[in-house]
Amino acid sequence: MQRGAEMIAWAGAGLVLAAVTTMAAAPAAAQTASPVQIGLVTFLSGPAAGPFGVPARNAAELVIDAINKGELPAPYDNKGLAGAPIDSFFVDEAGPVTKVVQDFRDMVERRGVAAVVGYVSSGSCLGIAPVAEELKKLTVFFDCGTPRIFEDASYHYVFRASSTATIDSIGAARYVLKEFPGIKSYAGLNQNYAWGQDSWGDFDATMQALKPGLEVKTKQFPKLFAGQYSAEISELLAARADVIHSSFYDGDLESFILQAAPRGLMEQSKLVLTTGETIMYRFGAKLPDGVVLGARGPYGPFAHPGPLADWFRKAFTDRYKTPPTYPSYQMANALLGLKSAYDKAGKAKPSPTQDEVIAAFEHLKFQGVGSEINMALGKGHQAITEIAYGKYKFDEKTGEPTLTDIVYYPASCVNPPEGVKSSDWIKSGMTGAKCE
Amino acid sequence: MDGTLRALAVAVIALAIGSLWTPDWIVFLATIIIAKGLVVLGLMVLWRTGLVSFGQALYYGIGAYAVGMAQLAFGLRDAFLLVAFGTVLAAAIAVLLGFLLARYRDIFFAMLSLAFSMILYGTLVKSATLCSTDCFAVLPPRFAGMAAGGTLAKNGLFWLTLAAATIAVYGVHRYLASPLGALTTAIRDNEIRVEYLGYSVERAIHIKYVIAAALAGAGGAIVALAVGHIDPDSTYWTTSGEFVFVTILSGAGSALAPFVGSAIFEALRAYATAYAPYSWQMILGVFLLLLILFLPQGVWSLFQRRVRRAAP
Amino acid sequence: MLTAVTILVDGLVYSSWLFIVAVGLTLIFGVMKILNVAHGGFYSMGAYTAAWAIGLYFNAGWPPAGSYLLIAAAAGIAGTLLGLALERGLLRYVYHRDPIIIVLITYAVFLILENLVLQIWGVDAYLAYQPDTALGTTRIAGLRFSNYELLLIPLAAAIGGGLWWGLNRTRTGKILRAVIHDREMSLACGIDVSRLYTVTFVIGAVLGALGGAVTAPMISVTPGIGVEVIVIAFAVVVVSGLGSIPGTIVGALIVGLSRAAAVHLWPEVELFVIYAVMSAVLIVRPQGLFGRAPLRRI
Amino acid sequence: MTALLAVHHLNKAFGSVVAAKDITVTVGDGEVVGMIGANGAGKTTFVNMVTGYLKPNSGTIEFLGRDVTQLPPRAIVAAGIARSFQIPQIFGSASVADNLLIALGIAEGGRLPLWRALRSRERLATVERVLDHFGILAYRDQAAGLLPQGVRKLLDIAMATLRAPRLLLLDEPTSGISVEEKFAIMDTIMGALRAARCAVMFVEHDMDIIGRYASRVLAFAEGTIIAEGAPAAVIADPKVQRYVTGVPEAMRRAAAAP
Repeated sequence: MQRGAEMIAWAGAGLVLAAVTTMAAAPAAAQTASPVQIGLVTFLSGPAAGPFGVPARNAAELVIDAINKGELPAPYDNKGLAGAPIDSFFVDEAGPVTKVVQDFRDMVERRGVAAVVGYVSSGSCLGIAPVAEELKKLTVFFDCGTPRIFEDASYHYVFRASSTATIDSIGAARYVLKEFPGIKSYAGLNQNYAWGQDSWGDFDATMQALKPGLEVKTKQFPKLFAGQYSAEISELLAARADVIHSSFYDGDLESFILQAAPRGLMEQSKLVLTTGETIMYRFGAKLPDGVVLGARGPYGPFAHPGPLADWFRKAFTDRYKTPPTYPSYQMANALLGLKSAYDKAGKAKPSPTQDEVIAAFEHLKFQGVGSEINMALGKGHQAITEIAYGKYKFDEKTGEPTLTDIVYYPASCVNPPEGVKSSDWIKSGMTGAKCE
Repeated sequence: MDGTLRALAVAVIALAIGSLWTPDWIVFLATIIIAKGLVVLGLMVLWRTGLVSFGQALYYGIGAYAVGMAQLAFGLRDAFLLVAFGTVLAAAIAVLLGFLLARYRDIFFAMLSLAFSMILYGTLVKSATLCSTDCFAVLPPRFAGMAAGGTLAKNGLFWLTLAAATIAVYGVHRYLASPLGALTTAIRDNEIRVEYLGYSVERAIHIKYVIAAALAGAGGAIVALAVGHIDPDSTYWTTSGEFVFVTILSGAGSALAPFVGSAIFEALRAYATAYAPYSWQMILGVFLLLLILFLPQGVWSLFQRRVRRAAP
Repeated sequence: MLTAVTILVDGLVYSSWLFIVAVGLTLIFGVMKILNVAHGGFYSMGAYTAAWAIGLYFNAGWPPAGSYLLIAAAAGIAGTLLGLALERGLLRYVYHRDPIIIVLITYAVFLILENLVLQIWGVDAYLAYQPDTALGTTRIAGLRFSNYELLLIPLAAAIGGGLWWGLNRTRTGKILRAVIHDREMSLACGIDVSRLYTVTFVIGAVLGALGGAVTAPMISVTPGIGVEVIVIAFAVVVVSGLGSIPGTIVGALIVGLSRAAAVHLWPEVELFVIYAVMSAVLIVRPQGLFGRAPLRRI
Repeated sequence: MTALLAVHHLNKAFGSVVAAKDITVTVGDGEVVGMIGANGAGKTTFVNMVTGYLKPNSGTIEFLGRDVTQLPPRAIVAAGIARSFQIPQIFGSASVADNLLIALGIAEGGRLPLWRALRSRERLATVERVLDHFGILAYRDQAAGLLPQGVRKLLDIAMATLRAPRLLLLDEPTSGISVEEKFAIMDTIMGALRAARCAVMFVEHDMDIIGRYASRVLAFAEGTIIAEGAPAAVIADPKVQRYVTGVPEAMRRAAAAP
């Protein structure tokens, strides 16, 4: 016992020494300017891997290969980041925030990456942002939605190349009121955590702001990954709301539709799925026509055609045998934003420093896959994009899932002006929104 | 001064000084390891009594949220005070719940504590004021009034954690050697005899429960300060499960065991998730299985030269 | 009125589901005094096997009727294989260990099974909706309910009845009850407990897999479904007083109805109503509803 | 002689089974009382009620003039009544010495100091002395769980005596012990207790042991006391022979002859 205890003590001391020596090597890794090492973080395991993590990882592989080979269409047809090839690796986002932060520190301080691109969960993003600032490391978020990141704080090293989740809700509300002007009531079904609560909150507030006096029949908040929604569906059937809003995604969304469709919920109420695009290819005929789908931005079927978008869709489908969904687009755009910043800074002088890249990234307007991305908010660190919604239509003849009545809302129509919090902007009736 | 305490002294000094030349990410990792070790130390005290709590995340979470709320409510920034607050709050709540839980044994104790932690989880996820699952940021702490900067920012929290761990280990070590501490295994063996020797088993368990809770609260508070972010996951049952896992892994051999176990676990998970993202669960499972089958007294028994007289 | 009816129907459906998922746990605990966390693994294995088999079946274009047999078959095969492997290969070597340690052993097995699922079927969700949709719906109080879900009620009743019959009318069952009642005594009477344990564990495993297989058509089968189920099943079993099958029926009803009531009347608490009920019951009856406090012979 | 224990009209029923019917007993200081009776006659129930393991349905138990009827076991122990068990209640995973150390730790004042170490030189000395009294010093370092039955019994009783009780109830101290050892063990026990100078009530089936050690005998049958008095008289009582010993006088004498 005694001896054993001392062994531990020495082991502990040894660990520290070992650590010190390992550190001797670490900075060396950080110094090497080319190639540019990038850490990519997304869900590789757990329920979120299927719908978000893996599509994003595939997109990253595809785009990084193309960047290194210089195969991207203009304006990205030059090789690498400011000429330097990208050397990247993946890290699993699954696990509590503690672990996610641990991994981030490991990437930055031990592996000495030049930049980190990733994060699906808003929890991760809110946890990482301060750490990125503390460690002074360029970090680009690609999918997480909460507007709080740049509204509650301002960051020098953190960027987000996709819009906040606010535009999903505002867009959904605008679309609903435009397409179904006669509605008297609506209801909500959202997962019981920040994502679901915020999505509903923004949608509800926008509806009340745009058309006061609409009745809220019921708002259901089942547990995340509950899987069983028969009781909620009964409640929604009984409520007979004209419109049902849901920010469900992945397995929960699929389970809900499987359980709701046969019970005729969609015949009785218009269903609005803010992230529905991710499942339309998987569901085909199982998804009733007329369901309103969104893609958290001008992505997937909403992407504006063009050399870049067409290349991405084709290359992705050829390589992974399934069309890209919005997380793929968001990841691609995060990387393209990084490339644009590097190239812009690189024009001034070769192999730019991190601060030069950041300076170039701020307030950057760049061509993203599907639409233009404008780093307009959060002192030039938060992107704004347009948002689009459409109605699902399964084409019996071709067996192709398609969208009808697609409406685009420009960024200025669904994003608050700089310095205004999304929630306040919505309450104020979205003053100054330019929708034409 | 016996071996455990000598080992404690050596380890603490080595780590405290060594950390000056250690890269941040290792210091951070060490902070997390020791903080979680504190939680496990508490579970170890309960486990010696034959009690396993599947809800210790309740107090881990309370410690963490105590830090966040103390910062919001009374602008408390001092690391020491924040950790103390988390510890005391956890202990206070344990004193209350203890009156109830001290009456329960084995699986009922485990499940009732689990239920309590899950109720807290539910309320936290539900509460917009605590920003539900994602917005609770913790401000960087101050140390004795000094705004954290330079070495202090880097090592201050680690040193604080070391200090907390030192106190905890010393305390638990002395406690286990005391008459009341001896009641841990005694109660597991035979409650009736304890009652007929004239001591209240409920009271003994209540005390152990509070000790465990206080340690969990301290651990939670430190982790919150280190990570700078709080979310309800810290109160979810899987978090409790992880702590139980580490308790078994460590073994109840010594008050130092939990920290060794915690270090091994974090290392194991770090590598498993980094290099086998699709099969880290399996690796953990297999590891736990082998451990239980071939190392029933936990990794600590590897370090024990003398086999204890009465093997439980 | 409408709400009352829907609460009743939803509650019964959910209770039946809970019973089907939890009864295997009860059986194993009742006989072997093992709280089997791996039950969650049986559940997801059953769900994936069924979903995968159903997928193949309907791609082959065969009539829906057969798919129900397929569900049962999938559960039977998956459960038997897992149960046998686990009991024969692992558990029988650790029966002498501290019950809590056995819980952890099954927890380790659960982790491994969860991952096995991932290895075999990948991260993408599986859909096996056909058996559900094929049955159509029924109108109750003006609301359409899925017949498949309604059928869970008779199914649960059948399983409960079957177990009752098995335990009270068959020879093995009577022996089992003897073991449940007094293990030492039955050992003394020369009952081959080891064989009984294998039988019991396999039945329990099959019931666990059945829970998953039956659920598969209602949900999108994704990684991690076992985690969510296991705690809920535990709650039911603990509320019922551990190891009592009538208790499990009552426990499932209480939990199921209170959740349905919460969804319709007070959605905010749905998240933790199950645990609230559980603590309430345990506070009032520390041994659970049907549990007996052990009086130690001195 | 002052009444140490005074039990009045004690009744206890488990459902329809009457385990104690109107039991009234007084025990004086330093008395050694034997309790006989067939299995299920109510001896252990009586012991359990006096030591607080069971609560009587009616009746009172006074110890040193204080009503202890409703007290929990630990309070009764604190009041000065200790007991041993038919099935020895010991800390199986601890060593014999540690068993006594723990008992001693508790015995020294109900509330335990958190910081003073249990394993002190003085306590170890006391423990060894007690072990020596009970003649089990040789087993000091063995795990209690692995002891032979006789030693368990002695350890169980030794732990009960550590708190210097005024009254000690022994539930079948010699059950499960071979006939050869019985007397030796009883001698040890009684020797040790005489040193401890406390009254003893012990349950016993062996009439010879009763005859040898008890100064007074209570004969139980169907939950009530059917005879009470000096051993010889009680054993000779025909009622007792019918209900308890079940052996004719002659045979008993023959058996008793050395």
